[in-house]
Amino acid sequence: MWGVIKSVLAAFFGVQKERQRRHDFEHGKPGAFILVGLLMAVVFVVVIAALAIYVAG
Amino acid sequence: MRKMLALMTGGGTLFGGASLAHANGWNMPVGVTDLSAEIYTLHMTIFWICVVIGIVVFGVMFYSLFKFRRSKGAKSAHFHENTTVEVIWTAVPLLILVGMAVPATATLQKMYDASDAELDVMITGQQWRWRYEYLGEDVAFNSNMSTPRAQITGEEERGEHYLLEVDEPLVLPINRKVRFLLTADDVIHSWWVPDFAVKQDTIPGFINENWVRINEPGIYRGQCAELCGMDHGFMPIVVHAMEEDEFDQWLVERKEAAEAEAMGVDREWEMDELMERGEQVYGSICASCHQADGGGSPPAFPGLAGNQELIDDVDWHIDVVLNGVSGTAMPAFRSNLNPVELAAVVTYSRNAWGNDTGDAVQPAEIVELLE
Amino acid sequence: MAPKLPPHHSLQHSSTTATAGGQVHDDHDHHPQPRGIMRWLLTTNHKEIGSLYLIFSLIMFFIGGIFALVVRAELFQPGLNLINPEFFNQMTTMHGLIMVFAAVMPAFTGLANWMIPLQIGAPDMALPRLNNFSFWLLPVAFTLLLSTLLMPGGGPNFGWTFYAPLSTTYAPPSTTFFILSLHIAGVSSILGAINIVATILNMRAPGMRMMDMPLFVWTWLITAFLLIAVMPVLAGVITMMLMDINFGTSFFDAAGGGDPVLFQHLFWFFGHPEVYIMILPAFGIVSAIIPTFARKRLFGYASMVYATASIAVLSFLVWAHHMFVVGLPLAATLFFMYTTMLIAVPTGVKVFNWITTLFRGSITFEVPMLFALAFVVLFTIGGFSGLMLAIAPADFQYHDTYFVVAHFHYVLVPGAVFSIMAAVYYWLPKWTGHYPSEILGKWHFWLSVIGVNLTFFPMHFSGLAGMPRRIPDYALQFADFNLVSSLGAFLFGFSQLIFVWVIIKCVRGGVKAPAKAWDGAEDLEWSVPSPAPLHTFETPPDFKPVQH
Amino acid sequence: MSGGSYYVPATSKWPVLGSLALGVMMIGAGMALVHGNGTIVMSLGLIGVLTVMALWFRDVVMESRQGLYDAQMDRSFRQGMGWFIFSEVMFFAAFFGALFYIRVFALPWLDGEGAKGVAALLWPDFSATWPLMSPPDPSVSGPREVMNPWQLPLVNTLILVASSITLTIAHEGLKESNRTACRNWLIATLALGFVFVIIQGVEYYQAVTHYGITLQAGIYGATFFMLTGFHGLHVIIGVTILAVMLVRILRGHFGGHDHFGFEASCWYWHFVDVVWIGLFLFVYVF
Repeated sequence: MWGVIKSVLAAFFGVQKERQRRHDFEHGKPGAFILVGLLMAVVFVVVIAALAIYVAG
Repeated sequence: MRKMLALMTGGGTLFGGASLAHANGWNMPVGVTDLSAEIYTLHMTIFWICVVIGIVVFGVMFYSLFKFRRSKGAKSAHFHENTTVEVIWTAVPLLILVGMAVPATATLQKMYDASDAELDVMITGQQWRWRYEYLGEDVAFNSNMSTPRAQITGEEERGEHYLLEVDEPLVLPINRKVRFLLTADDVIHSWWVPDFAVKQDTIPGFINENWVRINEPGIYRGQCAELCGMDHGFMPIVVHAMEEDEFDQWLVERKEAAEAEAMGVDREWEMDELMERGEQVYGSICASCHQADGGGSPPAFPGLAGNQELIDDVDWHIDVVLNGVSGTAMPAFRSNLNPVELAAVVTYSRNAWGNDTGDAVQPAEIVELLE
Repeated sequence: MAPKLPPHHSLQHSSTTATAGGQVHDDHDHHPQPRGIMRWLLTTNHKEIGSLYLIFSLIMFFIGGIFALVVRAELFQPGLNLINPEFFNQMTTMHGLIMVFAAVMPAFTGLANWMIPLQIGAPDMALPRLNNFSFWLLPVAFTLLLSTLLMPGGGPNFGWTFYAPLSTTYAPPSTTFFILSLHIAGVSSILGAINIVATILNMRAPGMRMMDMPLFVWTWLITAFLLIAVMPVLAGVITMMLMDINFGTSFFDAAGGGDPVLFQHLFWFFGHPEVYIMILPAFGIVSAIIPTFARKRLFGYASMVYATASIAVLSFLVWAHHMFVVGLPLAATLFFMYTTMLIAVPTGVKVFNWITTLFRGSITFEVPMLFALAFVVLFTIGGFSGLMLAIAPADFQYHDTYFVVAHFHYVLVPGAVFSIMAAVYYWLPKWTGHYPSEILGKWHFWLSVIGVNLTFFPMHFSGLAGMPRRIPDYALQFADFNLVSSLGAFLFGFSQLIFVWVIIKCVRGGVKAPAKAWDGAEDLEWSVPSPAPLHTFETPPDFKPVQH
Repeated sequence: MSGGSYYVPATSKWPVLGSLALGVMMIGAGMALVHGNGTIVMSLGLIGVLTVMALWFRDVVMESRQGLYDAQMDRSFRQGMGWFIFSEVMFFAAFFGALFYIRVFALPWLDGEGAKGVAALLWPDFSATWPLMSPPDPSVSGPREVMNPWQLPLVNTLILVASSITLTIAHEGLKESNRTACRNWLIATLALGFVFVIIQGVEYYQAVTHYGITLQAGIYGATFFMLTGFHGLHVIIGVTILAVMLVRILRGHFGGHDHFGFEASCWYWHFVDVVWIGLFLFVYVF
């Protein structure tokens, strides 16, 4: 699980080691990556929104 | 950091050319408020960041294009993918962006703080003019473009402030925080004066707030910035910023004039008086759609000259002017014009261009209808 | 009555000989094609439909271009000289609508139709009949749209963004027809996109994994996803307009409890992904051309894919940066400013990747490469002004001025349009079997580059100096900039005639191209003969992935 | 991936005829709305669209019956249908988005609450409620009364949920090649769908005549009718699709493993069901 999260984070950042990427694409389940990706996208939105609301006071 | 910003701003002035920084320039004006200057600094900072990145990136690119031409015998290398390089070129832009976001956020917070204003001005966008109301002061007027038609069609030489001049400018004091309440009667307009760095859409049915504290007296010009129909290009904004005491005096005079006109409501007006005032009102309010010769531009804007419905039915005519026609571009003028202006403009359009009904509508009649 | 089956060709029995590349040499087993116009009306072949899309978009490019030239002619000097403001507004609106929906989008779809099956080794699109339907909806939609110009009260005059209530209560009667034509175009886009997604996910040659696909395919996969997600939102919002106009609903009218700004939120929720729909395939094209002519593999294939996906995800979170001056609450402005600024990161990654690909390559400058290189430079300039626009306080000054006009034209003309031209020059040998004329192509390129920059660069200055967009006449201090812009526009417009000449000439003959027309090209399409026969990859090719 | 026999139809006249018919229909609709005289043209177009669809699907069914489609083709259809339903979801999302925006932001602002509350200056007498009984401008008359969610809407909810269950049973029957069970449960589903449409019609009648809910009754009426109306349209389409499936079952189409047409209509029906749950919650209950 942690590995999936790390890979999704790497994808968000856009940089991933070639070996890890190949490992993910050959052994990972696409469903897990998509699910974690969606969750992380929601987390991302919430974080930015929270930041904006906090700054706006 | 501060030093760097100052340097960049200095460079910006060089770039724009010091003398060009204002009206005739190539660049955003520094403007006459603290916020407009802050925005100018933000603008120049991000501009120079882009220039530096551009020089580096395009430098590498054109170096490569020059150096690694096949015609010069370049053989292609086979490297690809390098995690370190990729992390750097992702992280560095991210840091630059955070560096930009911090001052931008600070400026935004100031822009959004319209509290503690000393004067409230309601700005209403209409097709195609601005209406200014000094809230609590009983002073309100419309501001129309005053550039003559003949200049636009090129029959007359164009003046210095071609398309950027109005019959009645908005008058504001300097050194006071003025809050704007912006709305619209028909479609969305946008009130923009570059020297104040104020651009705010006026949304029909809603109110937006903005504010300004002007540092220097002067005449500042802007234009409607949101497409609002046929004459979108012809609804300029002119602000006359005065010393504070001068402004107070102006406000007193305006109030007295408004009272004087209100007094005129009760008396009987002569036909000639009504026609004269009516022509004036018609020219500034109605002519943009119904045309100066009353011909209109059908089907959107019906002609008034020889319009049988209008000639036959004075009550209908008054109702249309007062209440507008829903679902069309004809707005209600009941709260935008005073009874004298309403009576005069109805009288004028009933007697001009050969309509010759002979009806003289009195302001008192209108007052009755408005109640 | 015995059911009459539609004609079909059965592939199981075709005695074809596949070569190493997997292409098919003979198609003697296919049913006779209808001839003449019927061939084009009834076709289900991805190459023919691709050609139809491309020809259609070229025609629309000229129609939209003529509208732009009318606008530029009026703006050549101050004053109302040629047309009245009402017609001016119709011209700006139609120019935008036609260029976005009828020129750029169909051009990319046409390229997708031609090239995706060839690049993934598929015999055709996944749903060939639906493909033909998607195309033939377009002429219907845009004939209807153009006909509104002749209707009483004139055509749409409220800008391509058609903000309510200017586009509802205050719009000409033809607006209902405008909405209906946009509905048809929307159906076409959605069906086309569904087809492309199904093709890419389902029709790849055996052995081709997702991360083996050429970037043009990847970018189109993501684009198609965006299309499916946002075109229905456009359909929804124009339906609300239709109801407000014809049935007295009050979606965009505060009097009944609605909000004009709601229109803008919905429109830009569609509109922002839409602008990426017009640029992501361009990224794919450039990522194919630069490695070919630098004779070096793309520096970071995987990071290109990630960056494209990031841009797509972010595109759903930034819509209100088009609306900074409508009076958003502060928190909303901050949110959209932050997310918008973030887009610069993946976009930067792309540019860095292209440039690192050039570094230590073995570079030649054929016409497609010239267009691709101009794309990189000029698109990046558009990206810079985009970054400036993302800074919300500064945007208060830039918004709705010619600075914005300059920005999005830099992204769309030397961006999207140049990439389409690059693609045409790049793949013409594959389509026609002949190389396009190098000399004419270079004339076309240089005149276009000069024209584009003359037209759009001065707009940065006129915008910063305070010229609002969409005005038919302007104050005197903007005269010089506008003069230059108009001259540039006519230069750019007329130099496109060279493009047409090049294409016609290339279709009729020229230097014969081999299967692999460019010596640095790697993808599957270069394994079939030039010109590509009508049917390719009926037997799937044996795909050998490059080790990434 | 492919066995090398992907079916590529040669030529077809349906696409071009379909787009022409759709164009005629749209022109007719525009004429009807703008000039009030396009109903005949629109009807002709609609008939054209329906005819083309019928003939086009007939071709597809016959090709399928002939065994021209392989597993890869099946995947193309599945993905096509899946993404089509996703696009429909986004269409409804636009209307739900409008509803939420109005309720969460626009109305409170007009009433003087929140970041843009200064708008209340224009509407001094307005107070935001949901359902919105009195719109900001008194000249727009709001509804007199609103639906009680626990009467007809609840009945309709139960009906639609039940229909999803019966359809699932029918599907299970088909998977086990029990055609009779499939047929019977499919008929039950159809009946439920039909009753739903009738009840929705009754509800509309009540809404307009007794409650004063119309399209013109402010934003409540607009969102109510647009959301339930488009949903109702989808139910009618769904019922039509299921009716076609019933005919195909009766004709002995579909096998235990080979019935994507049936499965696709199940997907569609479940989608319509899920949208209704959203409607029930956010249009009627809350």
